[in-house]
Amino acid sequence: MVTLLYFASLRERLDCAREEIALPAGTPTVGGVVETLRARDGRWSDAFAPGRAWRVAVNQRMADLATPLKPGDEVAFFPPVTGG
Amino acid sequence: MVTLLYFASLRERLDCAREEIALPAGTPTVGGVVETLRARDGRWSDAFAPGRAWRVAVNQRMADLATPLKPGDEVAFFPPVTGG
Amino acid sequence: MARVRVQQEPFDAGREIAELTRGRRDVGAVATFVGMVRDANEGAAVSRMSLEHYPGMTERALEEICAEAAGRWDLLDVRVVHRVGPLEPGDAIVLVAVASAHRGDAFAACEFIMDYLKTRAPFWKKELTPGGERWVEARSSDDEAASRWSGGGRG
Amino acid sequence: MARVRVQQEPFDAGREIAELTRGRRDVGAVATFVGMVRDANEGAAVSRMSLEHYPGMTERALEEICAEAAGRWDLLDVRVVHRVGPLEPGDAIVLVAVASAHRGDAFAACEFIMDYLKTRAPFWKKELTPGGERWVEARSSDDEAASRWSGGGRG
Repeated sequence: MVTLLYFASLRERLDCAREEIALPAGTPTVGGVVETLRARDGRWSDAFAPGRAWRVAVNQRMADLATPLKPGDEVAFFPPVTGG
Repeated sequence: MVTLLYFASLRERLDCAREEIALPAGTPTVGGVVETLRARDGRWSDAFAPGRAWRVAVNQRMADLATPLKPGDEVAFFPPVTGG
Repeated sequence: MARVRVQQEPFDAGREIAELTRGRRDVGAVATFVGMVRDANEGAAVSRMSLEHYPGMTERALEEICAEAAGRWDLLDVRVVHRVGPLEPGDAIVLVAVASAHRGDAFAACEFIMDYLKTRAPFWKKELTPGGERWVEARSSDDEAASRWSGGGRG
Repeated sequence: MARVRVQQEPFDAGREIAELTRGRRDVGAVATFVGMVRDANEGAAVSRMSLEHYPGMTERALEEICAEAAGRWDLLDVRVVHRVGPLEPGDAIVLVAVASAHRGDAFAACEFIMDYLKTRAPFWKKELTPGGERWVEARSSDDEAASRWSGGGRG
């Protein structure tokens, strides 16, 4: 299992702040998780459609589709940041 | 007459903070005043020798040798500034 | 070296600067940036704002940005304070203060930290405008500002 | 727009920043620089310092530097405070604070004002070192820093 977190506009659009999902089969990566999310209903496939601007962090560090995952990882999805 | 002011290391070296002198003859400029000062004893000719780093302001604005002078002007000589 | 805080409460810029330099005699320059909420953004009036963040990652990201600045310039100390929660126009959002022996290092590091914070630290702003609430969109100008630094040294 | 002061007394950086932004809702960025007396300079220990200036010209030069900055960048307000008289290591010498809608303008103008102040405002430092009193020599690095701006915009 990995923990998925969603922040800001992405959390509101998906109406989900946090969930646990099974690790994708094979060599699990962020890309595998994104495929799982895209396979869900329209809200989810829209939010993660290719070309959409979102960012991902694994265990609180910026990551990308190729970042490998292991059980217990915290994977966070969020829009481009706007602090400061 | 014009008022000459000296600041910082130049004031100490010349042992003079302020004096009044007659305007140089002809079309008076800062350069004419500097010639007058260079004609004085060694302390003065040293301080204003060619190649010495000094700055001049006329009526509290940065000036140079070509700046024209009129009666009553305030001409200040000082070393390169070191504030901030 | 860096001290990083995320908090709801207002901060006192003068106190942050004073604490950065207290008892020190080797600091020649302190460059400070304070970011504030404006009453207008992207052509709309802004009456309120709220700032969300990713607790844990925020602090880590800010620490890493400060560490990267300390690796690029000669710094004596760094302080970053970022507020979250509800804010109003005129409120201060963020403070970055950098102490160094010389002003070039302090200015460059302060601007670098702000540019990187704007693109790498997980904060998100939501504004209340006459048209309702809206999430602030990231600006490409912020990406460009951050990319200035990728060649190393000043852009 | 600019407010310029030359004084013997210490200043409070937080208060200067607060006064620059009090009641305003259009300020998005305040960049502040504070210069301080270090306990070492040019390889010698410094135990005391005194700052001489040219009363009248000093204020005028600072006002002109601020006006030039306001002509180059979009600024909302500027404050410059410079101390004169006796100072000790750890004391603040100068404060430059710039308020703008956006951080790029605030940072650039603050650094520009400091660079120009260092080469154009009539202040002179005298240090007390173990070898006695000495006038601080102007640095060519300060001339170079100021000359960065002569092409207009950022160097």
